[in-house]
Amino acid sequence: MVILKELGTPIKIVWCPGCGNFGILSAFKSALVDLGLERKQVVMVSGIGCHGKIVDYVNINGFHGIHGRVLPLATGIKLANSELTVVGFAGDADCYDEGWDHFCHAARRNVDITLIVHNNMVLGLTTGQTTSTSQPGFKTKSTPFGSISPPLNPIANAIVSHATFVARGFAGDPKHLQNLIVQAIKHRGFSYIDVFQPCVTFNYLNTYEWFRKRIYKLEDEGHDYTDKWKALEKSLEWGDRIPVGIFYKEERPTYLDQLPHLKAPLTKISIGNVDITEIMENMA
Amino acid sequence: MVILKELGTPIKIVWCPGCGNFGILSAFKSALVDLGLERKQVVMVSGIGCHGKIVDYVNINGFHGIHGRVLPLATGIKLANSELTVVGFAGDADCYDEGWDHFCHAARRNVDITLIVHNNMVLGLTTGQTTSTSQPGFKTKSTPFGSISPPLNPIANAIVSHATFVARGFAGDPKHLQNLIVQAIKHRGFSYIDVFQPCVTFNYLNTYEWFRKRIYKLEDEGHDYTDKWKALEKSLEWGDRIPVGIFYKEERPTYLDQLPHLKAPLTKISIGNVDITEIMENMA
Amino acid sequence: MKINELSVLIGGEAGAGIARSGFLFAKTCMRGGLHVFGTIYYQSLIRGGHNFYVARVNRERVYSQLDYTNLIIALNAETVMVHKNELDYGGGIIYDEDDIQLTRESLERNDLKLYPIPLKRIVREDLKERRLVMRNTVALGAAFALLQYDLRLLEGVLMDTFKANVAESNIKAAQIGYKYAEENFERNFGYRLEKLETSEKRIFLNGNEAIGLGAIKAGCKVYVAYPMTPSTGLLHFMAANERKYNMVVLQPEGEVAAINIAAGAAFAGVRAMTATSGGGFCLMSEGLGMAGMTETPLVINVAQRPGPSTGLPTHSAQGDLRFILHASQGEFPRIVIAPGDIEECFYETMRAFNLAEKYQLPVILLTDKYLLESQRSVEAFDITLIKIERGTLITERYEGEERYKRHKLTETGVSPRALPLTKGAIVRTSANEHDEYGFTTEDPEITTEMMDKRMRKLAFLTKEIEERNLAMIKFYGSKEAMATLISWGSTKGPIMEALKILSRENIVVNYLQVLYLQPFPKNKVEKVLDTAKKTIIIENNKTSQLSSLIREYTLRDVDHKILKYDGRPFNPGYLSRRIKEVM
Amino acid sequence: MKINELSVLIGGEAGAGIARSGFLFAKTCMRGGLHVFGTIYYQSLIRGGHNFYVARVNRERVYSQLDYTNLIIALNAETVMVHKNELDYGGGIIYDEDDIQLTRESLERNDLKLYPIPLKRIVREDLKERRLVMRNTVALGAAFALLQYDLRLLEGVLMDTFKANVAESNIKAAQIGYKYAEENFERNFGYRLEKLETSEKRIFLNGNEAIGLGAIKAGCKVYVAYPMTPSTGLLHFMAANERKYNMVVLQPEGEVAAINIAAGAAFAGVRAMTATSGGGFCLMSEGLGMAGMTETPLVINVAQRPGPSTGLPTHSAQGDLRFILHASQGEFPRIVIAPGDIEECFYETMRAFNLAEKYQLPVILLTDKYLLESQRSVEAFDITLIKIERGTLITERYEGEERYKRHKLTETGVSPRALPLTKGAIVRTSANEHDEYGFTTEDPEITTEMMDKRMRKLAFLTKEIEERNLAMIKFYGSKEAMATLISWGSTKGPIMEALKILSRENIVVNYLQVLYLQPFPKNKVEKVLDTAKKTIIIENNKTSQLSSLIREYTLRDVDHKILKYDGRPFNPGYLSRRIKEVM
Ligand SMILES: Cc1ncc(C[n+]2csc(CCOP(=O)(O)OP(=O)(O)O)c2C)c(N)n1
Ligand SMILES: Cc1ncc(C[n+]2csc(CCOP(=O)(O)OP(=O)(O)O)c2C)c(N)n1
Ligand code: SF4
Ligand code: SF4
Ligand SMILES: [Mg+2]
Ligand SMILES: [Mg+2]
Repeated sequence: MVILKELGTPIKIVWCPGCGNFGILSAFKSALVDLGLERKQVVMVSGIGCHGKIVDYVNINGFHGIHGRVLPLATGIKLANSELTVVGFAGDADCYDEGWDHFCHAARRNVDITLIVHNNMVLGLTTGQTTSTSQPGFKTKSTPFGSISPPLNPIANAIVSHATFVARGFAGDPKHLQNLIVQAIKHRGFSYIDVFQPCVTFNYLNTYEWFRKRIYKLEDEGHDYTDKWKALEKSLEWGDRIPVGIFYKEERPTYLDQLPHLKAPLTKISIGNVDITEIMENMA
Repeated sequence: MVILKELGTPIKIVWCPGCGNFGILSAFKSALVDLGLERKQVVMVSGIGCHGKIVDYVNINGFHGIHGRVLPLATGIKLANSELTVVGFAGDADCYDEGWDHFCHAARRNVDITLIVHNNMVLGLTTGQTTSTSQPGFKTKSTPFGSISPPLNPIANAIVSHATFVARGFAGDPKHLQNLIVQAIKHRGFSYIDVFQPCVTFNYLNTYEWFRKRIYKLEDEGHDYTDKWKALEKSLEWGDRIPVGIFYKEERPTYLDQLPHLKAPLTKISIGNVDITEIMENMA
Repeated sequence: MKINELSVLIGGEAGAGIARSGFLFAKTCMRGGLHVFGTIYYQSLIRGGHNFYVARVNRERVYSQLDYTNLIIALNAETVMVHKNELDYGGGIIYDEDDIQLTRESLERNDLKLYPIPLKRIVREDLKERRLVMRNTVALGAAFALLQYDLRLLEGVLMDTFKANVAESNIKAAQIGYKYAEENFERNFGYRLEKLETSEKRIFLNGNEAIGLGAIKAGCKVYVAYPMTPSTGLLHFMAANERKYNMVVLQPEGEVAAINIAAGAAFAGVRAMTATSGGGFCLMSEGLGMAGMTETPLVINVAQRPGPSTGLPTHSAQGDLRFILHASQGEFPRIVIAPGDIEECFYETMRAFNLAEKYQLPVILLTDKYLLESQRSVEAFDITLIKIERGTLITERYEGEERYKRHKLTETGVSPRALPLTKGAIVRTSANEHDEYGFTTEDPEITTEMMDKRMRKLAFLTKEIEERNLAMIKFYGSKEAMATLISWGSTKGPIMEALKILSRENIVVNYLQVLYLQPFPKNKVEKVLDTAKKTIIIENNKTSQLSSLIREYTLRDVDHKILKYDGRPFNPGYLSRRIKEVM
Repeated sequence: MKINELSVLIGGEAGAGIARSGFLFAKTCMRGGLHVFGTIYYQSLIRGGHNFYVARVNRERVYSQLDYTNLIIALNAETVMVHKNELDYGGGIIYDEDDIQLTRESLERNDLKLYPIPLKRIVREDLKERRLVMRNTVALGAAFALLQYDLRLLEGVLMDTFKANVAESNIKAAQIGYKYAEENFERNFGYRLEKLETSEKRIFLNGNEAIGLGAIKAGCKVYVAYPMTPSTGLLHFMAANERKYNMVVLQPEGEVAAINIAAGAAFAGVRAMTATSGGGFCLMSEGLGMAGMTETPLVINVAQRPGPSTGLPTHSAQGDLRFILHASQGEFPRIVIAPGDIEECFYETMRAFNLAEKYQLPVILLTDKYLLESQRSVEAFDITLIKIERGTLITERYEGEERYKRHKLTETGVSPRALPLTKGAIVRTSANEHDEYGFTTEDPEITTEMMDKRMRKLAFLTKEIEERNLAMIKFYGSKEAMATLISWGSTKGPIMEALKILSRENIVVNYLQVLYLQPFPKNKVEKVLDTAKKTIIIENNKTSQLSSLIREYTLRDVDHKILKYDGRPFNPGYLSRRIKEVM
């Protein structure tokens, strides 16, 4: 069982001071402790972006992949070794722009992995451009006259795409986030947390302040997260009041649950002596 | 103004007899006549799949593109020449699998193009595999033990992604479909019609019969397509009763509407004498 | 009378069961101890159009179709129109007299034998069947009657191929056809098939199936692919075997997902594979580079078809060699193997998995439609020939340094490979440049060291291959020859046949098959070039990509190029004529 | 005392305004009639880490940074620690005495001049500013005092760069710095800058801006790109100019969308462009093939950085040449141009658009981080040099055959290009193989004809280029030389400087720059090789990709290779030493 101080690595953290990523990092580490997992059991997967560096800051298994491909990578790892706990860390551009192809499909497929999206509503590492969750009018070097498209609503997309665990957290409230991460990892199936992650360098609009003024907790208002319809209603809420917490949760057989022939993790199946004579007989 | 018989081409139609694509083809041709468009004004774009062949069967401008990229191609064409009417024809695998990255973004962006998805819930041209709209349990050569994931709900995804015209048609009712196409093309902004298109060769489940038994028309039940919430409710309806017709429609400035500097189609802007001295002055 | 030398063409519309009938015919021949090659030509459409299957039967090993045919089974009129000129002297046509009116006069061929049979009427009236496709089996029965072959062999094949009740009606159809031909036609067809005794155990399969078998035997546990002709057959084969062989076979949302899922699975420790064709490979190329950088073992079957772009999706070409060799940004080691026949599809796939794991890099099997979708009778595979080798894999407990280094700098370039969940090891990698531990770095020295480390694997590999004497090239024919043919991949089949034709004409040529394109077997190729009197390269592409490689590596050009890029494979007769022209 | 020969290094953390300060310094030098080169080194992070800008100033044209520096402006301690050994004899360090304690003893360099300034204190106390970044300007002011340069030039640059109020406080900061240095330091710094009169109109810009200017001037109307270092600067430049130049500049959901949107726009008739780096180019490669097949004119800037995979995202490399030459399945003509300097970025971009439209194919500008993000003072571009040529474009009315043939077979391979909405033409194309009308086909003859047609364009193009004497290579130095250097792309800068160094040592070498990589200027390269005494190739990659091309095309190897693949460009001193070593 891991203790917090074992989770550090020798790598210097190079996020901007005050970056929301710190909140996610600490929430994740504490969640691992809460969950009583061992270091070797857990694999982190990340995309490319400021968020992606998180893999270097936690002393567990890690795959710092390419931009946009957190979900397929995490899926592959879990399929191969179902004894691993696999947690993906993606950016908003990473997951909602470049990697959007995978999102709704991962939700449908329900492989037992967790996805945490560092949603700072900006491309951070490429020095600040508009992403698909940027607010209308948001001015950046790629939209100097302001973004002109309404933002994507990944929470709603997840819900209508049959995701079985859909939540939103706030990097400015790591305790709350920690709890969400614990529940997400415990959840059997695809679990997804969109995390509001203030980018103190490039997102002049969606600051800690901005979020704090608007955010409220679904659990504080008695939201029933087993009610899909209510969840959808909540997912459309935006403006003065923005909900965080668990929107939706349901139990549904995972992808691997539905493959009855698999009795053990694939990595444990010996490959030294596969017998293909029967197929060859059929070809004779 | 085009007349129906001018819309034929010398190319032999090679869809299977009875294929739902015939209904889409005839509905589209009739819609062009209804709209009183000229042949040179309209550009068809298609992906790869049985549906993609439609470009060869209509005597108007056409770009038979690659698999999954109908939306970006159509977007580019419209951006370049806003005087063109651009209609994309995609397959379900084409648009909801391979090309899913573009779908929600096209909805948000609201470029004034029309997308018609030939949704036969199967990969047709590659001889029948499961797609993301295939029903659970659907058996094909790629899922011989039956599909194990719930189908994607593109209508719902479109609505929550700010699409301004969302409809569903049925290839078995070309008259109704024709009317939908007319309205979709008339609509300013991104208009999208998912068309149930029975694949008589590979989809043994979702047959004309299957659809006919379940389909009802939204307009027959007084659905108010300006009500987003109602639209969403309808989009989740599946099973014994499945709605067709317009789910949602709203007026919102198109992408180009929001570029006030563009007074003419880009293709009409002369490029012979662009003056860059001012930028150079700034660099001096 | 020719015995056991036959070429048959079965033609009709798409959807008319042409491929199936061809398969049945060919397999029936194999069951009688004959050698068979069969190949299918079809268009990118589902119904209508024109499909045909060509089966070549012989008492000796066969490697490709021929230029001509001896018997046409025409399931529509178009088949006769398109192929009548391919009929050799004395050839025959089986056709439905209710569909097609044929006379020797109208065909302008006095030599032909016409075998009209009321195929559809038989199905409807005699068999009382609604499935019109049964007429194919009637025709097959008739064909075997003309060929005086043992009908029980076909019956056996039908029994093994279909479910009981379907098999039964097919057997009836075959019998009726057989009888009809016996009763209505003279025994004057110039070709006969005779059963041969053989102790060789043979199987009949295509390239996709051979690769699938190799993958299963090699212990592939995760197969992820999005359908794309001509690789789709492999997906179907793997999916059909998912449960029996404890695999996960997944068709994801596209090729980008496919390669990344496969890479994730490989990183976690199973043997993983994907397959696609050019357009899909484009989308995979970024993931390929990631596998290269993270030293993740992956096997990819890239199934060529004519490009550029969507091109001719159901036809064959060899236009992607250079692309595959250089795909993805930056420089990293990869292995590219181009099997040339069914046997190589099997054995090289097994080898590919070993190489991928031993050297921790992506291995590409570069194939094409003609190879993957042509069927051949081959000797059942020797499953003892290639042992599973997993290199430096560590699964239980890592006993090395206190902190495990996934990318440890070693002399060979290969690092010990612990898996996540291995005791004593935290496993970390990065698609960014990284240090030995897998932490991302931008340090110029480490960058240089890591590039050198990765590239060193190729040298190590080349050395090992040479030491173990694994075939990176193959050489056929005598050392002394008037010319040396050079090729890669599926052109091997027609070339092997062309060699036979030429040798019958006493023209002695030999043949260099380049099996490994990367690492390129420079020394071995050079040695062959050193003694070659004249070199003739044969490729299914426009720019002769193999000769560009030969130029690049050996600084020599080949003397002649025979290129074909119309989507169709070479026929051996045509090829031998072209060879003679340039000699 | 050295006058107008100076190298300055400004270093500090990411986010400390290093690039901006370097720009201000360099531009101030240019305004005084001096030549400047500036380049920025930074890491893939936003705050912290170590960034530095190197500015090289001279009375003569300069092409790259040097190996050493004369003055360091250290905005943190790390800058001194990392770079002190790069200081040439007698160099100076400007630093904040409150942050860093420096003595000649601790630096072990008696020759150095130390200029401690309380930068932050001045900002806080004298300027009463909260924006600490102003200290940079204080330091710049001080630097110009030491260099005895006219401060008004810096004031002018500040005025032109910032908004009025920001400019004002910066000017104040510069003045205070200037004064502080004048008052506190002896006039003993061994370097001085002096204004020079020049009639040449100069501009200061980097490669991305030069390409952007070229694109705008060429009439690019749709620019679509997803951010990716080091191409992102071009996106920013185009976005900033979207309104003024009547363009649509769009950042879509990814690179797959980007290239397809650009292709759609080009098909509809505007000049369209996209840019990316390796990983993004992987994702574009399928669209590239589609452009090739549909004969759609496209211009793509592929901005290299070290791979494989994500590699070193903010550094420089030349590892993608072979990939770019062969990307996408099948064979189709493309043009690949590798500009080597700022001027070529501009002119070759303009040319790229002309070539793309004239020959109806994709044109790739193959660049890299070092070229795109380094700045140089150059003569203002001659906008009359390259005229817009749109080839066979028809926009109003098509007057040819009754039924327009988008892919008409012609002798040159180029077809008349009507646009949708052209009267008398229905415009149709297909990513499948197609006939002249653009209808999909699988016919073997048409397939062959169409492949030949498309590939014919390359021959036509090569002929035209030769007739018009467009430079596909450039040659520098005298014909008679002890050795010939060969390179492509951004290595040009350091090589030009190395030539100067060598010639000062009376070592005569000349230099062949290969500007067009495809079509490869075989004859021209061969001619140079014919007379070269010894050839030395210089590349920023591991496998020497240009020499593989030379081998492939000319069947000759180069004599020596100088390769560097640590993400950093060559410095000219180092390079000239390596050249001497192999000579
Ligand atoms: C295929 C590809 N395209 C573009 C990039 C360049 N790139 C690096 S990080 C990044 C996105 C950063 O945005 P986000 O995912 O939101 O992460 P953040 O930095 O905000 O955490 C991009 C586009 C890349 N690495 N790969
Ligand atoms: C990148 C890429 N991957 C795969 C293919 C192979 N392919 C051809 S058509 C097709 C899909 C057909 O399904 P759908 O889009 O639903 O069209 P339908 O045939 O059902 O009309 C696929 C996967 C391709 N052409 N390109
Ligand atoms: S740029 Fe933004 S997201 Fe990136 S480290 Fe800085 S604050 Fe965080
Ligand atoms: S396979 Fe299905 S979708 Fe394709 S043409 Fe036939 S019926 Fe239509
Ligand atoms: Mg972000
Ligand atoms: Mg479909």
